[in-house]
Amino acid sequence: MWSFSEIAKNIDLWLNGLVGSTWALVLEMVIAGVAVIGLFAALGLVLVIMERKVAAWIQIRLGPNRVGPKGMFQSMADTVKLLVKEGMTPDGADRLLFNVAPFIAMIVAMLLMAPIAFAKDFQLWDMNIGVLYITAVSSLSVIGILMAGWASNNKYSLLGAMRSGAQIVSYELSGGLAILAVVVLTGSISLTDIIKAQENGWWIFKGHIPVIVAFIIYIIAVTAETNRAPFDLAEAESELTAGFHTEYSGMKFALFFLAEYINVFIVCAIGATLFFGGWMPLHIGNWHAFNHIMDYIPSSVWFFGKTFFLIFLIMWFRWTFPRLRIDQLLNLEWKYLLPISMINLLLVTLIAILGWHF
Amino acid sequence: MYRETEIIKDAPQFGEPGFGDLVINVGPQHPATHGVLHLIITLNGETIKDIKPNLGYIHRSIEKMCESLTYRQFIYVTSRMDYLSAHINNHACALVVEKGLQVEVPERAQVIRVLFDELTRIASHELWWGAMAMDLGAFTPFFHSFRERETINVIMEETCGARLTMNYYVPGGVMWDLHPDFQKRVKEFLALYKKKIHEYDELVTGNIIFQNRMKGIGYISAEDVISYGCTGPVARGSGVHSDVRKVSPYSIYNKLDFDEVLETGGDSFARYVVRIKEMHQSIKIIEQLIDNIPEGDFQAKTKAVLKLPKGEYYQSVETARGELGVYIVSEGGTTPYRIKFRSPGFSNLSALNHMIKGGKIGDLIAAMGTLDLVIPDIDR
Amino acid sequence: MTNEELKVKLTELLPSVTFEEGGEWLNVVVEPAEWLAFAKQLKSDEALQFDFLFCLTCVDWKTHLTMVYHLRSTKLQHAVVVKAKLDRTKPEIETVSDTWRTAEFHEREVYEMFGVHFLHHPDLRLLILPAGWEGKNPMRKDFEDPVNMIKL
Amino acid sequence: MFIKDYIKDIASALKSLATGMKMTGYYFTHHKEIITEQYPDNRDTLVLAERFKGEVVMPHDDNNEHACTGCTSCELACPNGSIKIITKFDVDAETGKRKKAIDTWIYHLDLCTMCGLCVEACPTNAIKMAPTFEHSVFDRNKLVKKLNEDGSKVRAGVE
Amino acid sequence: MGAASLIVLIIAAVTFSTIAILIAKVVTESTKNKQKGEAIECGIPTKGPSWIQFNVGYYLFALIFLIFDVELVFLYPWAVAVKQTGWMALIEIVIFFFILFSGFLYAHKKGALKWV
Repeated sequence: MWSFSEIAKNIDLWLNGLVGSTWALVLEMVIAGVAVIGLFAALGLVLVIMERKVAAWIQIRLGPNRVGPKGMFQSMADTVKLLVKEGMTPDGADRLLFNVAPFIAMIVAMLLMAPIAFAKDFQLWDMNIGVLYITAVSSLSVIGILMAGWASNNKYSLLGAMRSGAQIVSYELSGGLAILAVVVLTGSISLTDIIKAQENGWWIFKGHIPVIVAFIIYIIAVTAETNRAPFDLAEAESELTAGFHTEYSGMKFALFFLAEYINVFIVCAIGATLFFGGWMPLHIGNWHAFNHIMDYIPSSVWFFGKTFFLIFLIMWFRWTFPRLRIDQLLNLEWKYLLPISMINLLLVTLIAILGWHF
Repeated sequence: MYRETEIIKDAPQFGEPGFGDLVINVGPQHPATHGVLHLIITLNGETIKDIKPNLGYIHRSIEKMCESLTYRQFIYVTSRMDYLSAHINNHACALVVEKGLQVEVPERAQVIRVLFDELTRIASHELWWGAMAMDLGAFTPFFHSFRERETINVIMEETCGARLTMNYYVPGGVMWDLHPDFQKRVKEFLALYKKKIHEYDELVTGNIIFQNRMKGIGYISAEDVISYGCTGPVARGSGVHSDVRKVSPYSIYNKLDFDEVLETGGDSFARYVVRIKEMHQSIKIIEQLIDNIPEGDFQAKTKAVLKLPKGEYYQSVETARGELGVYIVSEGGTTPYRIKFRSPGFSNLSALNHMIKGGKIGDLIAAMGTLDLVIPDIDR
Repeated sequence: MTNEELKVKLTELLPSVTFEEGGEWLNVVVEPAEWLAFAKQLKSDEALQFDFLFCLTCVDWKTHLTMVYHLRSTKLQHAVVVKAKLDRTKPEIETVSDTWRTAEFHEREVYEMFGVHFLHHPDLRLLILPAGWEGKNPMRKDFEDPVNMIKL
Repeated sequence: MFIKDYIKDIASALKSLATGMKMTGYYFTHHKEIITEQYPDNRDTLVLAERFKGEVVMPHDDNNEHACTGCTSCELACPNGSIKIITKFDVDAETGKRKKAIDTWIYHLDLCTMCGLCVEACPTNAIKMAPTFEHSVFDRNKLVKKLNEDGSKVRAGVE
Repeated sequence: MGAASLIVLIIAAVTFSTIAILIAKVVTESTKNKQKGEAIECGIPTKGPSWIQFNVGYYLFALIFLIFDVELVFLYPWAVAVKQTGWMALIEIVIFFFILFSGFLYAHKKGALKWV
């Protein structure tokens, strides 16, 4: 059967035969780097057009429909537009931080790609502390935003950066506790093990109500962590014009924009991995015939299908809800999500110890 | 060594007044001001300490312009003041000229005027609803409200020949008769509106985030409302009986069956509810009139050149934003000697500082949304 | 209260007022110096209760300026128009912005458009006109705009 | 009961959010509700209301004749001076009388506010409002138009 | 590919961003004037410094977060071992959460979670 891991293995064999093993490793690295950049760019293009179409259909309009069939190449045109726009640096800005900030945002988004299993046996680094790695690295993203906001020497940017600082660190907590629910059930913080554990059913189905609650908390927390509406206080278009990236233009703005979408993709991919079994096809207990049919759908299709479903969910939020106010946002986290996720974790522990999950 | 430390040295230090204050310009090019309003805001963290409005970016000195325009011409300049209730502005001017000339307006013309006034009111509130939701970060309601507003605009376009600055009223009546399709179109609109009205509650009013953003925000008491001269939904949201259609009825409003919407909350949510309910009342008025448009002339006979007798004339009407007063001082000539428009937005804006002081930036946006400011109306 | 009753009542309050004919409401003319005290009485008097200043403007009569205050009572639903004649070269009158808060903005508008100085106004700055317009008063009859679109 | 209220709050909040999402979800899946028009594409089928006030035109008939006598009542009625009529004196061939007649009817579309007062004021119905709206040009001078065509004259019988 | 992938990813991110910015620099024309360099504040020149000592409200949350996040890290090894440990794990975590929660309630009572 056609699969990513086969291709990877064949390339590995072919390269090893062609040049020595050292050079093969180097070439593989180059290939991996190019592939990741390609994925990055492709995801940016797809997610932007997806967002615009979802927004348009919800808002009873057609959306982009001029460039390419049904406007599908609109995001290409957007990219070209951003490419030919002049990138400006304000006079009062701290030039070093100002220019470094988009790089930080990109590096963080890129680093998060490492432990994600895109298909069966296909991931960059099958690390045994995958979940911990993700929580650790994703909290770095706030640094890029704070840097951008502070360095701009603009009051709107500063306020936006401060808000996102308070917001992202707060939601880190309940997001982490929601992830822990799955870790408790699995007994491992390796993403591979977590996916394996969902062979006979995804956690969202197997784990009773507490896991569903954990999933809801997770999706709220990551919406806030990626600065998406209704938690887009760092940007808050109608309040702070464009928040932390008010001063950015041209390609540097595009990098922030891209990093935001990649972050959305990654958190959704992790959500899909933890709660929906990643690349694992839909298996139901011991209905072997059904499970067998499901196996025919390639694992990468499963993975991307689930991820894009979650991305759609986040976009759906964005185009439905009004924005929260800063104190309400923090209230939601500290008075509702955090206590609930703590109690929820206890319930999950109870289920795990009693073995009530399927 | 660090530029930042040098700059921070100049700022007020801990313990000094103004420590941690940021002075921020909101506007004239800001998404939340819906036009060219300029607010100078002093912030401490997220808390607003002071708001100073700075106007005039779209001041066209309409009052001075009107001094050189005849009584037929000056009406159409006022369409550009509060462009969202252009018909109602024109109505005020037509009424004040008719008052001076003592012209009896035919009943058909009066009914047509009231019908268009109420349609305008709905269209204006429709746009306000969408724009206010957009201020709060929800983009979708804007497009949904424009669907209904578009239907009204088509009605306007068919009869008046324009969609925004209609210029349909003349002293003594209206410019032309109704379009033959008018009744059909209005009934279509009523049907559409009834079908879609529940969406307003589902999408915005009932939403928990929206309610939290609105309730208790921008509170203003009834006494302050009167003192600040606020009118319209802002006053009625605080429970002040101020609907000109009820207080001093003009045209045929005293023969119509409708309620003045009064809420006692005094906060943004109360103002929101007032406007939503006002749309229902306007629908009620339209339903009463649409099948009972009397036959007859649509315009009273007036002279080609109008001359108002020497004296002072004042007429106020209820626009979508509040009480619009037109004060004319006539010296007996063909043009007004002095004209003053008492615009509702100007007084409503003056209460903004009182409402928001101590609130947060998000509250400012929410409260400004419910004040429903139209900048040309404030600047004139 | 009807106009006649108001007339009696107002004369009681301030014997020096005169009345003017014209318009649907009672027109009262007061001396600028007596205006502030009179305004406070208009608002606080139980029988008058003019709590709503719904229009404040000025008229340039070429020989003098006239301040025009439209007052209404939201409780008793009667209205009165108060006028005060000002000297055209040095127009000065007491502010009423602490009696009716709405006057603060309206007085600033009159200040820049007509050049009337409101004494003890909390924040008498230009509101609408850009900086540099002090001294030129666009709404006065003798003001000529160098760029007049209408005259082509 | 603190806990009970707490849970009730959360439940009602989630319900209100779900109601909104249900509605937007409905529109996401029902593309028939889309109401936007694709403007330059639907130019051929676009119907404007016949009363639409787009610009002032002066209808000419087949003999290149119009109904304007050059009485300038439109010029006087215009609130912002967007009409300028230049008159000349025609000498009647038969009687030899000098008669005021129209020479050029200048229309400043760039100043016009489409109020329709000129059409109202015209005693001979020589001008009307046309339902056109695509007025944008690169040169502002192109908006100053001459409405009476070259060589046109007043229709017989119009006084 | 192992830990080397992290280096690859960082290099990929930096190359991608650099190339994008460089291409943009090459294809765009850049002009400079004084107004372009001003900070964007709705078209009005900004007044006063924007680098000031800022309201403490934002930082309070960061401090509380720090405490909680350290606890969260302690929870990871526990979560992995829950199934082997059994009931003891539950009892232990209840005690742990109790302490954490009383700290949280204390912060709440003190008003640290109230926006200032």
